[in-house]
Amino acid sequence: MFCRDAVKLVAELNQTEDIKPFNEAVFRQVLEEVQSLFEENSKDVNTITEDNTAPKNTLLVRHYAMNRNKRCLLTYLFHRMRRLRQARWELGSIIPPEISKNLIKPEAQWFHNYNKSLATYMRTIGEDGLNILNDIQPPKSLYIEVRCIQDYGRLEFDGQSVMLKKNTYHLLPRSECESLIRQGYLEHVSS
Amino acid sequence: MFVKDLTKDFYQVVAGKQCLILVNFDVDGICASKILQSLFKNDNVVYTLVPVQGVKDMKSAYDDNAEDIEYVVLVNCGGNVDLIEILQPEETVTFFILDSHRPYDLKNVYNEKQIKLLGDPTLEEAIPEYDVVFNDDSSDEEDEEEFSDNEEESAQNRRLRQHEARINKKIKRREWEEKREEALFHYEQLSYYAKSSAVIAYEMSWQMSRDNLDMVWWAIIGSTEQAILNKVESSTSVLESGNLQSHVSRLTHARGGNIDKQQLSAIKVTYDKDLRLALYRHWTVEDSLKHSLPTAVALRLWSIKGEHRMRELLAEMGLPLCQSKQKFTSMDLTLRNEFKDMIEKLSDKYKIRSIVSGDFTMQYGYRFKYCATDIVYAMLAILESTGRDRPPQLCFLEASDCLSRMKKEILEKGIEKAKIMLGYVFKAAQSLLELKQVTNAGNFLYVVISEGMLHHHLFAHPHMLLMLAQFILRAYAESTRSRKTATLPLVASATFSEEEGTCLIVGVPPVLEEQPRSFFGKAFSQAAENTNSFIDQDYFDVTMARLKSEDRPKFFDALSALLQ
Amino acid sequence: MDVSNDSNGLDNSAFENGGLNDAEAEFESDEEELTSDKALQVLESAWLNEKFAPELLPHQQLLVECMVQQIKHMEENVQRLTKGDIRINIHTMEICRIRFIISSYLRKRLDKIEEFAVHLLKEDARRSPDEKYMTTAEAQFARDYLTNIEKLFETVALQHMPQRCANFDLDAISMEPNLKKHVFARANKDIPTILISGVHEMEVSFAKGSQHIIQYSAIAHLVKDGSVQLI
Amino acid sequence: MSLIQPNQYFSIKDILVTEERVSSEVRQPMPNLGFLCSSSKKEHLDPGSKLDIPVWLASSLSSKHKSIVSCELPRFYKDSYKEILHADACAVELNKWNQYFYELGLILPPIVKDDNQQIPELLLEVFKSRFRLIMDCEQSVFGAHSIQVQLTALEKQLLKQGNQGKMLLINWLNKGVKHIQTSDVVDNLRKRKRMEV
Repeated sequence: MFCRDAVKLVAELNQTEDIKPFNEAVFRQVLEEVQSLFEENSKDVNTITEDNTAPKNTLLVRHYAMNRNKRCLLTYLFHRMRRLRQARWELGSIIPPEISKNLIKPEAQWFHNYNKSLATYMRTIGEDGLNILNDIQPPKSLYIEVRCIQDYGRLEFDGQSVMLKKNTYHLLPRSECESLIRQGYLEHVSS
Repeated sequence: MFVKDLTKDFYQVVAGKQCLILVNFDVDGICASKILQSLFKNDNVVYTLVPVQGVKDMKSAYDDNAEDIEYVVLVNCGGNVDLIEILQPEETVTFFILDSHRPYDLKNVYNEKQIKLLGDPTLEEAIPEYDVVFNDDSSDEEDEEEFSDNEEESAQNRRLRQHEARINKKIKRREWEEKREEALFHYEQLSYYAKSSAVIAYEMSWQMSRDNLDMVWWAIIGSTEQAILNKVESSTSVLESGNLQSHVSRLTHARGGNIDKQQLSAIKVTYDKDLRLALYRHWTVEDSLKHSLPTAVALRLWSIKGEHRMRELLAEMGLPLCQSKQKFTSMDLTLRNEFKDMIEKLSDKYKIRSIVSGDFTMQYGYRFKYCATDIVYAMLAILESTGRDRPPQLCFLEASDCLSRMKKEILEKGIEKAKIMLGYVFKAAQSLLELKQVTNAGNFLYVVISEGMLHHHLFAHPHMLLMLAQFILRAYAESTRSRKTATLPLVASATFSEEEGTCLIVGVPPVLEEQPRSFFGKAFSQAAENTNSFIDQDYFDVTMARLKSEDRPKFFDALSALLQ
Repeated sequence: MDVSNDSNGLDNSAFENGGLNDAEAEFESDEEELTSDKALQVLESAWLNEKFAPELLPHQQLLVECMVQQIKHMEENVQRLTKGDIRINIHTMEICRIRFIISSYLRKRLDKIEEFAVHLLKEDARRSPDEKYMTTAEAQFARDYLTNIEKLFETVALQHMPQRCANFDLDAISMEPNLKKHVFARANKDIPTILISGVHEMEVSFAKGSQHIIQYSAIAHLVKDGSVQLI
Repeated sequence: MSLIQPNQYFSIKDILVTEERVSSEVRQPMPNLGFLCSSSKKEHLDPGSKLDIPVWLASSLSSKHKSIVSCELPRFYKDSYKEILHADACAVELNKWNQYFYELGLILPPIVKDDNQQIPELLLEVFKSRFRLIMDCEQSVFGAHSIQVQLTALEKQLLKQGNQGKMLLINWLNKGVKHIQTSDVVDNLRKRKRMEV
């Protein structure tokens, strides 16, 4: 049956929320399938005569298959792009290597462009711009208790500084740790 | 120097600044730091908390985090070592020490600038006077110069006088040194524990009118740990619980109003007579009887006969066997309600001593009900549940989570771990007693947990080994029934690290000794010195130490000679 | 309530405050409190509306600018306070809160702009400059977003396909907000007639302060003119 | 959550649902496509041949005005199966019939030849009775695992959302404090790393 490979790509999206390595092999196979469908159609289109309209049906089937393939490919790209966009919002402008190693060049390029347009937009807010991706949670207290779950190093703030080493416990200004918590260096502890 | 007014000279100094808190790996320390953390959080005092296991740990934690820090708070650590010598801090750094280990290092006591010992010096036991220990008279030579200025005296006369003075000085000096030695020996000979740090921290919060039921509960747990591990005299514990009880009732009434209505959702802390049976509300009656010191020792449950005695006791109580093997919570309600009285009534007949004592219980909502000893056991078990992916610091933080009412799951897990822990202690004691592994060295007993024993590695944890040692000592004294054994202390030892060939030793005072003061700290270092063996007294509790396993036999010999 | 007028007024007041020297600002802080309180209220209601409306609502650029200005002003005030002053915490907390609301509001808008980019650009193209729903920056962001996607699709997939197959128009797959979604709403004033379209056409009325669950399309215009608050 | 979104072009779920197969009979000849029918070795697809085709193709080839093929309802919407559902919908391991039972039921009627089967009514009835089951199990975390094996994709998602809602409620009851959390992205990365190790 047509489009078996194409659906594999979509099924892959359905399996996890992660950005997995770009499935180039399957992606290329699908493109090849589209090409051969197209070529066969160009060949068969000449066999249509007034008496024999049957090839039209075949052409139609192949046409639908091509569209279906295209839809799967673009859906694959679209969702990877949306996931990458989510990572940008949650983790900041530098993507961790675990993600970036799974991207192909045009995707990395897309990320770069997206970053740029986001930055351009944020600069227009107020006089000096506002990073709207900073305050994700409504503030409850200015200081929060955090547990360091991954070595980070020295964190500087307000002329003070603190060493964030794995398995230490801190009370820190909320604004300083929010992004570190989202990046998985710190864990917010409620007592 | 001592700081008596904690509010003014400690808290208000630190408030608004950034500080580093170093906490020893013990339950009382965790409770004390929890109280401080809670205060700091309300005042937005930015802090970093690092748990430390020993002197080396403290040093490296300090080095890692000291940058930009002016104030360091040490909880249950640092008081009995020469802090300045060890940490080599900048002169701008101030150390606040909240430590229940005694005796304090005298260098800390008399350091006026950087070291602040939190506590009332009048409550401390005879600390040698400054002059007795330190000799400021470093200007010996200069004195002589003065004499030489006197031109009018003849040279001979002068020499004579100088000579005389020098001799006098030497004599004085020798006298002073002797006195110093004696004073120091007297002061440093015994190590012991003072008032729980958690209670001191709590009392500070009370003075600031910042205390609440959670905090007093933490203080209760800190002080309960001291009682469970025999860190302080039982009479002291009783007095302390009276003190805490008055705080509890004050706070409960301060909330005032309709107490009945609040009961459903609010926290409630109550004090009542309770059985000294470990975790019995969360366990089966049989297991709890077996694993609790008073019953296990009195009934000698490690032997088959003991097992029979327990059956007998249960039968006499009218508690069917099947019920005693069930979780306490699923036992029949009537049996459950009568359980306490039944045990109490029969305790005399079975010579179970001091089975009933006071204990605090915390209730929060319908489902959260634990007594202080439950929580102490759970915290101890978590504290020592290290493993490949469970570094000690993580265990520390989890143990500290047991104090939070919001983390019931962790506490529950801790209680399960505690059951297993007590089970191992019991089994180890049982097999050591059965195999007659307890050796009488004449003036002390010792027992070595061999590497062949099941789960021997668990006893590489200080608290585990301590509990085992206490269990064995009681059991041994009970089973030999000689007055003599009750007056002997015990040293237990287990492999600490097979690769490094080191072992852990811990000394516990005799059963008959009412005051849990131990000469082992000094004795250990002396014995090691006498035998030229390597000893690592890294723990803040000096009755625990690490040795080279190969030195152990000669170390014990030396110890025996020393205690003659 | 005419929202745009309102925010214009606020902008002026903020401007005045900005012009005051420090001492005067301290002195007249009572007056400032009043106006900024009002502005915060308007911002909060805009934020909630944006949060719950399925479609993008007309922008509130002036209001946002005014509040960003306000934050800056407050931050400067806090800087002047001595360390340990209890007011620092209260003010910093308030700054955080306002910043959170602004950020959350703008984030929600960007979310919708990305989702409905094609649709929104088309709609705004029909509107006069004063009536556009997106700000200039937002419209630019929407266009960039689409260009970037097209570029990605083109380089990775479309250019490798046969000519006739490679046509791709984002317009054809453009998403439109689901206006039939049900929302929670509270009436800010009495509203005599609201028409609910559908299989069974219905008319309902809202009393001031009453709360309802209703299809968004029926009250969309009321949300935009401020008669109804989404909650 | 809605079953039908206004524009489904990029919908993962829609693509997967339309990949499900239906049995069909060829009505008009399709030259050169004989390979689609695995049982015959012919070059062309002739009228009368039977084959399973994906829904996406079926919906294009068998609409009201085009009838290049005619499709049949999957058996699990037919009478004998309906009876089982009427008897006790909750006891059925619906996901074994088809994990997109509801979604398919909604798109198939215009495609299949006998659309007088009242599938929408059936779906509604089944869903109503099974919904209660899901609600019950949302409230007890313990039951969740045992029941999950028999839920369809849609039901699983409902259950998941229900559980999340419940957790949110619990968290809120515990303490009104909002917790900052590790981003899901990081969380997933970490999980994967652990698996790789």
